[in-house]
Amino acid sequence: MDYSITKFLWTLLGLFIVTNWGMLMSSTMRRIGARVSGRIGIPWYQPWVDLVKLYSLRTQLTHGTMFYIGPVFRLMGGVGMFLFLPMVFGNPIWSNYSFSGDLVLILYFQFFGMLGMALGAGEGGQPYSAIGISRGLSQFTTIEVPMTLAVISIAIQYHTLSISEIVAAQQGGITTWTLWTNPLATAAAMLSLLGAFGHSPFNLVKAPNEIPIGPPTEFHGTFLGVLRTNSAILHVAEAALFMNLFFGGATSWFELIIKTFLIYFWSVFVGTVFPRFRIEQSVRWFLKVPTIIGILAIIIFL
Amino acid sequence: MFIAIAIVIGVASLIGGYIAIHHEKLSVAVIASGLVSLFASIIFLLLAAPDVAMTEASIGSGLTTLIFFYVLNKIRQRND
Amino acid sequence: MVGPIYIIAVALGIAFFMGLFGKSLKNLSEWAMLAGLGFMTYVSGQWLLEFMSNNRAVETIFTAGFKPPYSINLQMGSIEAFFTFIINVVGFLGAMYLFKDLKKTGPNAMMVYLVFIMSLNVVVMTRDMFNLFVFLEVGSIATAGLILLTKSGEALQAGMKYLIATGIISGVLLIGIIFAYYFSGSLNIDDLLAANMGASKTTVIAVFLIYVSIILELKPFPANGWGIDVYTAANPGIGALVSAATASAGFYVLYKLLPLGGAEWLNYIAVIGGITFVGSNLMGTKQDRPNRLLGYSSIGQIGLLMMILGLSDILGEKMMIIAFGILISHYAAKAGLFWLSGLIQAKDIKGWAALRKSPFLLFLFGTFVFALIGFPPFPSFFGKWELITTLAANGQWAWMVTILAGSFIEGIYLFRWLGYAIKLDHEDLPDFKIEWNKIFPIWIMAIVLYAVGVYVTPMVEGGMFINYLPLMFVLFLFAIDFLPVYIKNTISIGGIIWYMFHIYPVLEGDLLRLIFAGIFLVGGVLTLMAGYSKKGTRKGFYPMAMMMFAGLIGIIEASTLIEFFFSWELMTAGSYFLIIRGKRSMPHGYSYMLFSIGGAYAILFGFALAFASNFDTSLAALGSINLLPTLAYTLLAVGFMTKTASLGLHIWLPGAHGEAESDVSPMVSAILLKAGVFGLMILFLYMDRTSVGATNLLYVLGWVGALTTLMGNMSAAFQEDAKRLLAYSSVAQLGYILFAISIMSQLGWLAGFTYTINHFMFKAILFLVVGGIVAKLGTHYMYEMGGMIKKMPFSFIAVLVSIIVIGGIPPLSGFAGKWLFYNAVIEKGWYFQGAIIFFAGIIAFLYLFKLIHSIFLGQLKDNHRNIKEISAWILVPSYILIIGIMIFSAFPQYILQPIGDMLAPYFSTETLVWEGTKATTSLGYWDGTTIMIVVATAFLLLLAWLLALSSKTKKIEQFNIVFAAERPFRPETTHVSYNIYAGYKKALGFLITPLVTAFWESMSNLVLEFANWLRRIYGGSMQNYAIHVVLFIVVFYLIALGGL
Amino acid sequence: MEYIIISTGFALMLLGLWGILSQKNLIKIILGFTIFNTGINIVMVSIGYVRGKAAPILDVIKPSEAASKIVDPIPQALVLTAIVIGLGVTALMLVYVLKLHREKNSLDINSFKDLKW
Amino acid sequence: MIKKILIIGVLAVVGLIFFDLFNAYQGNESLSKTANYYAENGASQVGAANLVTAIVVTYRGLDTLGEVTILFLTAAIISFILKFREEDFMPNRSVRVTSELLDSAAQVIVPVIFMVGVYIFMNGHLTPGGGFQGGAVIASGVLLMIMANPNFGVSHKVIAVVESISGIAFVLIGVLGIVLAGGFLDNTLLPLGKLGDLFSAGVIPVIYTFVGLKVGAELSNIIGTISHVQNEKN
Repeated sequence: MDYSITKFLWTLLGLFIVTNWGMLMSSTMRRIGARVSGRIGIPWYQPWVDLVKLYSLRTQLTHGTMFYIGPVFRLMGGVGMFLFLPMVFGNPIWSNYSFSGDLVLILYFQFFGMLGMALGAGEGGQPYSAIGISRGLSQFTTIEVPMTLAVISIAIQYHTLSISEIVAAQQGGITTWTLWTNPLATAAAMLSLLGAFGHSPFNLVKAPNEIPIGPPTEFHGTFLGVLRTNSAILHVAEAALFMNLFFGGATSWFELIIKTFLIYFWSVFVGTVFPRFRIEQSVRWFLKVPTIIGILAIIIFL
Repeated sequence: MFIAIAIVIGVASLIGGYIAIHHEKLSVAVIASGLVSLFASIIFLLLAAPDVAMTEASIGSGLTTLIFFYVLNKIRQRND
Repeated sequence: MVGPIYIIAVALGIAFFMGLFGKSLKNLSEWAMLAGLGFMTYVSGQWLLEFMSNNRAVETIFTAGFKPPYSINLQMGSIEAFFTFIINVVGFLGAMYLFKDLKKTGPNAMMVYLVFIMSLNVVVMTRDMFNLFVFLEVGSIATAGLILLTKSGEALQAGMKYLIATGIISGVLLIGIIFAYYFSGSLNIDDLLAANMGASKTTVIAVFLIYVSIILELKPFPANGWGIDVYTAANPGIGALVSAATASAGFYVLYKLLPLGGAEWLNYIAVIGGITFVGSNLMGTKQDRPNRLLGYSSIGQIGLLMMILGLSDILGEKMMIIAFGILISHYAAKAGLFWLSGLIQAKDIKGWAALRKSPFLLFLFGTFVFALIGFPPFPSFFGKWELITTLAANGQWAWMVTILAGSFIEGIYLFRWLGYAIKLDHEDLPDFKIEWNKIFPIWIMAIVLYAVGVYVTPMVEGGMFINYLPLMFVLFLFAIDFLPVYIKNTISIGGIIWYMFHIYPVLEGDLLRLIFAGIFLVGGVLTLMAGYSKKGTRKGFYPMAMMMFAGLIGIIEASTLIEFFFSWELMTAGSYFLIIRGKRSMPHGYSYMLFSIGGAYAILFGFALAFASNFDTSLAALGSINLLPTLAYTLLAVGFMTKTASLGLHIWLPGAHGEAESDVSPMVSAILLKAGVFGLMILFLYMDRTSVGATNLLYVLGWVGALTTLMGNMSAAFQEDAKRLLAYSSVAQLGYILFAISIMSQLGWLAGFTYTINHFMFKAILFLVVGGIVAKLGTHYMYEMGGMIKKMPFSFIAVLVSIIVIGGIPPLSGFAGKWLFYNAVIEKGWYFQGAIIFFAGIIAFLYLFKLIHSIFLGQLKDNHRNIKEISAWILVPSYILIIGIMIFSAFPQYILQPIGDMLAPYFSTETLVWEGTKATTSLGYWDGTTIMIVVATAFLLLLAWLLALSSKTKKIEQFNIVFAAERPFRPETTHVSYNIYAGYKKALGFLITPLVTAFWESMSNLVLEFANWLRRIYGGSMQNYAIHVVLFIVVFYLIALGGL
Repeated sequence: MEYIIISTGFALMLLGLWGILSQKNLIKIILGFTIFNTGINIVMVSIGYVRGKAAPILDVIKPSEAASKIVDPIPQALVLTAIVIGLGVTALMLVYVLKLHREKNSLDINSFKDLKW
Repeated sequence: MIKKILIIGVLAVVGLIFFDLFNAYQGNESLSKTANYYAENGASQVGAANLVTAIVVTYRGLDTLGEVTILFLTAAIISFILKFREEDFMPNRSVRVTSELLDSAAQVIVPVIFMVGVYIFMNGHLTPGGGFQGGAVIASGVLLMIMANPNFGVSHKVIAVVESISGIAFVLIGVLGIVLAGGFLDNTLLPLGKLGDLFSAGVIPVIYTFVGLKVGAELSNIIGTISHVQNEKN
């Protein structure tokens, strides 16, 4: 347990890397998406431009305290996930503060940000915020079912809930990855990941086309900046979590960047192929195929 | 001898009882029931129970029947 | 000593003398009657005292100067003294009660009354068979006369039915007596009993005739239509006499003649009694005329007593205390209820809502109802306890089930009735006059119930340990009920705090009990603090609340089975009254009570099995059940689960908690439910968990817990009523706890404890705050609220903290529960149940968001613009609890480590290891303190970052939102709350189809319809009733003697 | 002889019961009761009968040999009481019928079914 | 019809019960234990020639007290049921005219009947008969008076006084038995006298006299009440 300043500074550095990689990743993905549909897309540096613009806006409108604090919660969700996740295996510097909790902590820390977002948007008084959140929560409950099953499955497999130990168990070549040793759990988790990233077909929550307003529009200026920062961090952190659990983790930043990119790409890829689901459809869908796969992933260990 | 009397009175009392229960006219029925008591008091005499016989005759067949008639009378008055 | 014969002499003397009173002295006659009854009471009372204080021999009274069997003799022993005393007491009080009615009818009625009571005395005392017959006839004729104190056509018809039926019965009795004389050559009862007539095939017929007629006098089901009509139509004062005095005398006659036929007849008597008990109570369920209802209940109780007599060879020497307990409760309660009925004169039990005008009468009514059902501290409680345990000791399962089923059915209608009286909205409450001569007897009966209850307590095995101290406090609060709230509140809080100090040394070292004591007592203080926000006197609240706490703490302190059950019932009673105080909580309080009684009987059954296994009265007996252990464990678990509201037994909870008063909800939710948890924990710790039965039971309970959680959370998500939402949330939380402790490992139990402690804190906060808001806004519906964050920021923070805990979001203590859960589930291998639990845990976010969003966020309604923050008296306890949550979150080791150590001996492996602040299991690790520090630091840094970037924010108007085209103009249309999870409901709503409700509804309909069908036998025709009587004789004959 | 008489008693009881259970007229039912009671009385007295013995009155019989000369006096004493009780009950029933008739102007037993269930 | 068959069926079984009883009945060859005792000691202990009377009044005196009480109760109940009011005695109430013959016959016969009644209960301990029979005879005398003259008001007061005093006397004698002799209703309060004499058998004649008066009064009361009750219009 290391509470030193050095540790803190190294962690800050890691956070900086992750944030920037996250922004780069999102612009890259948008470019790829645009190319697929025959457009040129945004320049790769667009996220930085946006961020600078947002942070430097002069007027910020607020609906109240919770509206103000909501984005902080949201960002804390992303940052916290990063903090409790060991990023690069074998290097205590990049294991952040993961000594304070295991996989369960990460799973439940996701809610921290969600809650803040929901509350902040709620105070805005915007009806669509509430609708969006209700849909998001609805969908999220069932996304977690295959995820939970997968986590239980790998916990049985490795008999640990510690992420570092899970990664350690996967060292020794590509064949020792969970992907190959426990393909069912991986499949269930990867399907659930689609929902977690909220790309099509599970993007009704954000619904960028039909409902042009909602939580992201109600927030603006620095608030939106904070949210953008968070989404950059969160995407990398989530991808890193999956990487650690199923794809052997990373022994260097480079490996991390490659693997997170591919994991993130998987969701974008699916999103460009499938049309959007209504909320009850997606709820049912997650309880069908991914859940059954998840159950099978446990049954093989019984 | 006593047996013959017993049979006769026994049958008579049963007939009386049947009439008391089944005769349409209430006054006839009440009298028949009084007769049953009277036969019963004869039976009590046969059984060497003069005390009971007296009581049955005076109370069972006498007073009871009279009270019946009084009540019947009241009911009839009301029906008029 | 005044000889018992003077009872007869004086009663008849006065009765004959009354004829001499001319017009001028007419007013004297009522006083003469009272004096006569008083004298009779005095004589029998003096004998009773004599027998109680001195161990003297039975007194025999010879008449005519000859010894029996040549002349009639009477007997005055301790039992006779008791019976004549209670008969004379009710006679005296009844005369007081009927004073005006009797006076109006004239001296003739008083003569009849006096002779009636006298005849019952003789029936009890006489030892001569024919004399018994004569005085039974005197009693019947007097009853037929007294029925007509009420001058109505109904009373006439009832009296005629009574005459016809008793005419046939007494004929049969007479034939039986003469043949008994023929066979034995004597009319003396002792000679008859010694003649052993049951043994011979020829002589047994006389025994049969005597039994059947005495049993028929006791109005066995179904040959009792004539008796019920008497109860219905007669003046309630007479009903009280018939029910209390005649029935007691009849019961004693049966007792007296019990050895007449020998042991095999006992079975028949028991069966008839059992059928009567169940059948009569069953029909009561469809009844809504108060007197008739009381009639059914009376007959049922006598059936129970008859059954006890029939079981006397099984019950052995316990029979006395059992019969005594049940008889005296029936006696006092039924007399009191009939008298109350006479005061109110309602034709329908709904009319008893009028009682509300007089809280003291309501108190009396409640006393009687609870005494009838067998709640503590009434004698019937001890009677039933002894009855069930003794039966269990002899393996009489069928009888136990019969008794409990009958008692439960009795509860169905009695509590419906009580509920009507307390809560029913009835437009025209009948007016009634309260006359002192009518109130006084009722009071006496209530006092008798309490006094006798306390008196018999030490007679019951293990009963001497029962602690009446808290009950004294309850009584004291009753006495000062007229004082304003703040005084009583302070006294109550003071009482609890004093008790804390009192009990701490006792419990020190027993962490399990200490934790629950902490929850009950600290919780009690905190929830009571909210009471300062109430105004007025709040009649009845404090005694009931304290009764509940007395029960709760009694459960903790209990070291014997009976103490535990005593306190359990006390708690049930107290909480029932608390729950039913809510505005619309009548049906919910009712169903709470029914489930509680059912559960209590399951517990009683289980305890009886535990006791009977080793004849051990201590709680440790649960550990060595060898009689039907699996059944015992299951019943006990089901019993406790009625309080924890597990799936299938939960349907009472949402309404009961949702409709309760704002500070009652936290009491019953945060605190009371833990009693069930405590019970389950005690059970699980004691029981032999290696047995197959226990393992299977735990497995099933694990599933039940998981499904309860799923159902509870999902139902909560679809609620529009804020308090019901919280109530369903409680159901779910208790499901977690059940699941956790069913795992039966150290980790599982730690999770259970974590949930227990957390649920106590956050549910108290939520119910306090939300309850306060609901009360303030005057609506339960969340879609009518909104935007409260600006008006009630402190409430918002309290709710926010609570929902973070419920959600299990790090860093607050809710996460500890989730983490322990994951470890426990995987360690145990209950993966699928675990998956359901985690799924349910996420569904919790749906209702948590709905709760906080709909109340605090969104659009403020126009009619709420002037609302202020809720009372500080609600916020202060909430914030104290928040401090508790924070401490528990930051330093979980200080609480969880000792618990883990305490649990270690119970479980083979110690799986949770603490190193400083870090907990490690074989699977994972968790460091609550570090997480708290990391999160707090990061959060503050980020907040600072945002503050630095946007120092000059502008606060804007409520409606100034980015909206597609136009500005919304009404908050109602803009506040999204109603049916917010429509899509989710479409997808998964089928999971919460109220199957359980439908099941219980159809069950209750079935019972009611059956009762309705069954009671058609009481078609009203007096001739049919006569046929029933003869049919009863015939069927009994065919079964008992006809070889059928 | 006593066998015949006791049978008569039982037969009267049955007849009386038949009347009670089957007749619709209240007066008839009460008549049934008197017959039922008469039957009971006959049975009771027969129980005390000792074949060939005299009434239990010691006017000609000497007290010393009474035991072998008289019939059993006890059932007779009981029947005395029973008869009087019977009168009381019958009178009371009749008055009830009188009142009932005033209530509904009918003697039919089936017109008094106000109380049920 | 079904009901009739049911009743017949039920009664058939009742008949079966009676058949059992009949089978159990074997007649008697000798007295029962208790009866034997009475036969042997009745005369000496009680002094009544009529053993039935001895039993009714002494050995089973409490039954008799109960029995008297039953009649008393019946009378009391009937009078309060039938609302025995003063108006009922108004002389101009009756419309029926009775025959002169009956009226004058009654005047002759009634005293005779009363005498017979008194004789019966006074000699209860010697001959068959006693208080109940005598009382019934007296009541029939009263009945005759009422029949002869429907306007004849049975003096309620007189009846009540007779009834009360005789009842109280009965009870008092019983209590005196406790105080002066062996128990409630003890016969030996008065000397037993010689068997067969009018003034013998202890208090039996006294008690029977009171019983006779009381029963007579009670029965008269019942009859009087029933005969005088008005058809209330309510």
